[in-house]
Amino acid sequence: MADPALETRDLCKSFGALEVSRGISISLLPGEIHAVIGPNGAGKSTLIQQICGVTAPDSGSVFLRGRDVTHLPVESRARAGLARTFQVSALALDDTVLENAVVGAIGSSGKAFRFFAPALGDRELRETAFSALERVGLAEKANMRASDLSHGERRQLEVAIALTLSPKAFVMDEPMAGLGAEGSRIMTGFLDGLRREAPILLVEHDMDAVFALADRISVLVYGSIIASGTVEEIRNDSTVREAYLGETA
Amino acid sequence: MSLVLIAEQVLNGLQFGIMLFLMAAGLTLIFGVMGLINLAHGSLYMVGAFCAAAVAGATGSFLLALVAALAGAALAGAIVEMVVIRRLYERDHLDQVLATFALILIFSEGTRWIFGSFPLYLDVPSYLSGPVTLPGGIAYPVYRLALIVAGLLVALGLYLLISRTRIGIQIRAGENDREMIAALGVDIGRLYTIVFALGAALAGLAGALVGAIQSVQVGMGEPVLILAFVVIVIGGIGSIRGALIGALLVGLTNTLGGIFLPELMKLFMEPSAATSIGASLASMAIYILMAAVLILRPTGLFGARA
Amino acid sequence: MTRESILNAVILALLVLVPAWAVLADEPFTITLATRAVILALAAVGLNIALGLGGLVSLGHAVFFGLGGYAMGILAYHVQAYEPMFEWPFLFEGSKSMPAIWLTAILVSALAALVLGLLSLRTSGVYFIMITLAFGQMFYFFSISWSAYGGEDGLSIYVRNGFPGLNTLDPIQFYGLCLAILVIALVLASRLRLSRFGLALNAARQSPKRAEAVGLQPFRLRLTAFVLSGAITGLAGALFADLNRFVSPAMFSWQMSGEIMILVILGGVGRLYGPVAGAIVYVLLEHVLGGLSEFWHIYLGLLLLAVVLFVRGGIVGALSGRRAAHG
Amino acid sequence: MLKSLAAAASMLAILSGTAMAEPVKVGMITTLSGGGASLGVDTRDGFMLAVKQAGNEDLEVVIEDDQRKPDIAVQLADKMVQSDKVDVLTGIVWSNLAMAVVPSVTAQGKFYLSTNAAPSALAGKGCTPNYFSVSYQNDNLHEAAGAYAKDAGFKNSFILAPNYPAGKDSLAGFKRFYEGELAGEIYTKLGQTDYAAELAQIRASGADSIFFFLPGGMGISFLKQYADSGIDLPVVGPAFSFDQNILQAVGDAALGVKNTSQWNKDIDNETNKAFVESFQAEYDRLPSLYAAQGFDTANLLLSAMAKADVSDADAFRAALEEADFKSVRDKFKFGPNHHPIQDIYVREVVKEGDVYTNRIIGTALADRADAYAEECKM
Repeated sequence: MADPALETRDLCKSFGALEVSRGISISLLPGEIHAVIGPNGAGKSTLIQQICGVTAPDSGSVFLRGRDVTHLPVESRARAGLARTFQVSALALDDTVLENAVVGAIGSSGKAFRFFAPALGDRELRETAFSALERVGLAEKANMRASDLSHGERRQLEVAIALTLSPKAFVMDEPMAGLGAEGSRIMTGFLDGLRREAPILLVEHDMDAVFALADRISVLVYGSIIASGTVEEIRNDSTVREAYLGETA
Repeated sequence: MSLVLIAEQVLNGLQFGIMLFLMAAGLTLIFGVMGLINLAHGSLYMVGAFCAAAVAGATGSFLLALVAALAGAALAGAIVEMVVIRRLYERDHLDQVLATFALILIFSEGTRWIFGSFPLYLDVPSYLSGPVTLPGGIAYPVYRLALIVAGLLVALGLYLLISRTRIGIQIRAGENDREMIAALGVDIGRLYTIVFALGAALAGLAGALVGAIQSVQVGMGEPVLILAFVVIVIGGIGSIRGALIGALLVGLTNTLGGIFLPELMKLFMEPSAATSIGASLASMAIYILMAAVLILRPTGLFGARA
Repeated sequence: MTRESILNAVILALLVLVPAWAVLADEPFTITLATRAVILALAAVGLNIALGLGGLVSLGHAVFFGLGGYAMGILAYHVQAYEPMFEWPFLFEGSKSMPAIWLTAILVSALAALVLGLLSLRTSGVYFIMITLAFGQMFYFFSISWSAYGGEDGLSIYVRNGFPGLNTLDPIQFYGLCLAILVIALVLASRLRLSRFGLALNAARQSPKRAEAVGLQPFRLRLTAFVLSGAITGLAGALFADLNRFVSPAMFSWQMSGEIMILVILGGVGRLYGPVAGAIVYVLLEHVLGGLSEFWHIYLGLLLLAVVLFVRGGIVGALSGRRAAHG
Repeated sequence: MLKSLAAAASMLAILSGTAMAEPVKVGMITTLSGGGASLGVDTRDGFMLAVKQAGNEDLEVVIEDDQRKPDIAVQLADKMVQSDKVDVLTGIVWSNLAMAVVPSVTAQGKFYLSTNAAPSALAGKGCTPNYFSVSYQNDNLHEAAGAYAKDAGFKNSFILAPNYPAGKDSLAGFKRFYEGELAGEIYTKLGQTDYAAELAQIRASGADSIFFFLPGGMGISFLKQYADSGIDLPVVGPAFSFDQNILQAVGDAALGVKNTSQWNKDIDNETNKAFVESFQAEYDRLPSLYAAQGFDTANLLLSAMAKADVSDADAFRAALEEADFKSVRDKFKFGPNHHPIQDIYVREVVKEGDVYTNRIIGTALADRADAYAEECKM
């Protein structure tokens, strides 16, 4: 078995009396899409925050390509190749599509403290940014303002920015949210191809998308992974049906 | 330095802190509920003092003067909220800062235009004037004791208002989740006006109470405003409890620092240099306190959010 | 050429032509006013880096303005009074040379910005506004009570400091010097906003989460912006002190911070020439309204209110017709 | 009648080209807006009253508001010198503003007549020929308070002032003539409004008297809180906290307090009586010290104009030095450093009808010059 691109070991986190992560161990293998599903309040957001470094776990560790990154800040994990997209689009809406992508390239280059030469005139940055935009199909709209993009296009731009990091693993927080049926279909096709770039840890509510995309699914309920397996295994798992699918079906 | 003197100074620090609390409570409430930073809060303090002085001058009644201060400041607050402030809730802090800075200019010069450049007269009522002897032989002005009591009563009233009444529930809801109060069917516009007027009334009351032992003049509000900011930063924005603790801390630091730092300096240097340098240090003491709190707790002692 | 760049050209042309006219018409006071506008504009250009680009609403920039002023005042005072500033480790008598004074002003205010930034950038939003305001007061009170350099009386420097090859006592030559510095600062600021740092800072302002998620460090970016911003405002302070041949704690006052901020917002936050337009208009208003009524602050207040409520993007925004204020 | 005479005189002067035809332009920079405006307003009103009464059409006055900001004051001075081309400047209330303006305008050959601020730096080493203080030297009233404390037999005074240069000069001035012990010496924060802590210290100190210098709102606050503290000691201070424009705001708390001033409305001479009456008639309020100083300054200027051309700086300066005008003070002459030599009185705050005011109860220092005159080389 290949080494996991991303792995958590026994993550525990509580806010006061509320235990939001109870020993979560989860792995993401190269080339796969691993979906994490669960009802609202199950602790999915907190899990993502611990993986990305926004919140520190009380105990347990996070490994990126076998390296312990538990004590690294967000930006160091990002530079190490952990690419995240946001649930609520966090783009710089006043800026152009290209500028948004270039910022990603600046971040991954680790050389933000250059004060004089225009960033858009830097060949390397432009190439990184354009290639990312091309891969998501936004190259033609490079000079549009991000605020003028459609909802789906903004999601694509999110991914493009993540791509500028030459990611080793993606962490995606509900990329289908607010897209509508047609948009979800396009995004599903897009993510399907993206797994070749880097494996994706996908947190998603849209079950059609999850079942269409995921190689493995983990079910998170009250801070614990109650089941983990292939799509078929999860569909047939009685505990899952009881705890989760039963409610939504 | 005798124990009596120290006890008296602690009382002075408390009294100063309580008055700061009245200012800071309104500011922090307004920020907590509406997310607005209001530089013109000091102007409402001034409005309260001027209303009180005008009414006391006309009627001779201190109680009526206090009522006038509350009403005048609340009214000024409500008007300002409806005409200007409510256009600012959706704006960023920068616009709020500039607009309320503009309000300071208008209030200050407007007051001077109406009342003239000369300070107004407002005095302690005869039944509260003079000193009283406390246990331990401390001779302490009755009026300052009354200020402490009045301030504590207001703090208690504020606590009851927020924890027990319908408006209080709405205020707490507003602090936690602005969308939710709309969903609860609360008239947000009205709630905001009420909260702003309440904050203004507290500031106006502080202005009137303090105006009786200080000078009622244009520009009296801004130094207090900045101290109230320090209080809020220390206590944590949005927290009434934080405002109370912060205000008392600032009051005590300011008062005791002014006394003891020069004395402390005298241990190291000759007296006249010591008083001067000690006084300089004392004037910076509360800011150093603020910096220390920030290093330990960037969101203040009781601040929930950044 | 966009309307904004035409407007910028007009502003620059005004800054050259009006003083030129003043020399011909023998109106030296117009030059003084123009110098004041240019120096205040420089201070605001500094603030605009923190405010417009970094989103840091600093109500304490008077700290840097004042430090720049006192850098000039103290260095020149020691020469004027024939009292060496220090004798150990080497004899230093102070300085009456503008380049040395400017360098000191820049270094001192950058250092102060670093320390204050380290403390206050731990917070954001309203906390940041209040904290910068409070630290400003701290400097103000300290300067008032520090009697070695005049305390509240301030320091008078009888003769304007010198610049190699120029007669700085000649109003138009001093003006030219200030204008040159402003232009250099504008060029640097325009390069800065397009640089890697500028784009990164801009992203950190609009979306700090995003900036972190792509490997940027918002805190460091902001701190750097704050230091650069403070350094430029500090330089402006040194020039301002030289214009007045005087420095006092008033330069540290919170009203001063408010005024610098007004210049930026009046002109247009985040616009390259916003601070310049703001400073020109403010100095004109001060001069014209001040002559009309002793209650002119009321009119100034109403005008500011109108700008905030109805003219978003400030003067440059309104005249250039472009909505977004950044980029 | 008087006015038409003056007009006729100036017509004549123009025709005959005599010295009197030389017009003089005065620039008045004073505080007319913001916190300290009442002092500037009185200065201006006193000055302009004298100008109006003189009806001299050769005298033109430009008035500007300095907002109590030094940089604005400097800018206005530049404007007046460069653009209005004034010959004489006057009007500044505050020492720090005067220090910002006076050295540079006198260096440019203009005259400066101070209506109030007279910092020690301009009286001693930094004195200049074109600078005249018509009011006093800043230390004078504090010195007089010290002299009064000595005469009154105070042995253990508690003294306090704000922690800024004028405050330090004040305590130094007091100590120059005071001979007793000090029960305490405190520097308060400038702009401080709560004096509870200081009052507690005073109470605990065993002092037999208090001297304080707390100008403006600070003094109002201090006196009200003092009255309420139950401490009952003799209080003495310079006139600033007991002046006509703030006494009404202090009220009863000030009654009986001794303060020192070189002027009061009951100084018994014709000029002063006429001044007080006409000021009240014109502005419907009692004149303050600042109004009196403004009035004297204008009359000094007018007296010099009658004797010399302003364009002949040496002659004009000599004319100013003579101080040949009718002062509202009993005695007025300039010392060698262009600061007054005059009597300084002790006043007591009293109530006349509904109005709080002062009356003179004695002379603290007679023919007082100042402590810095010897250092002045000119």
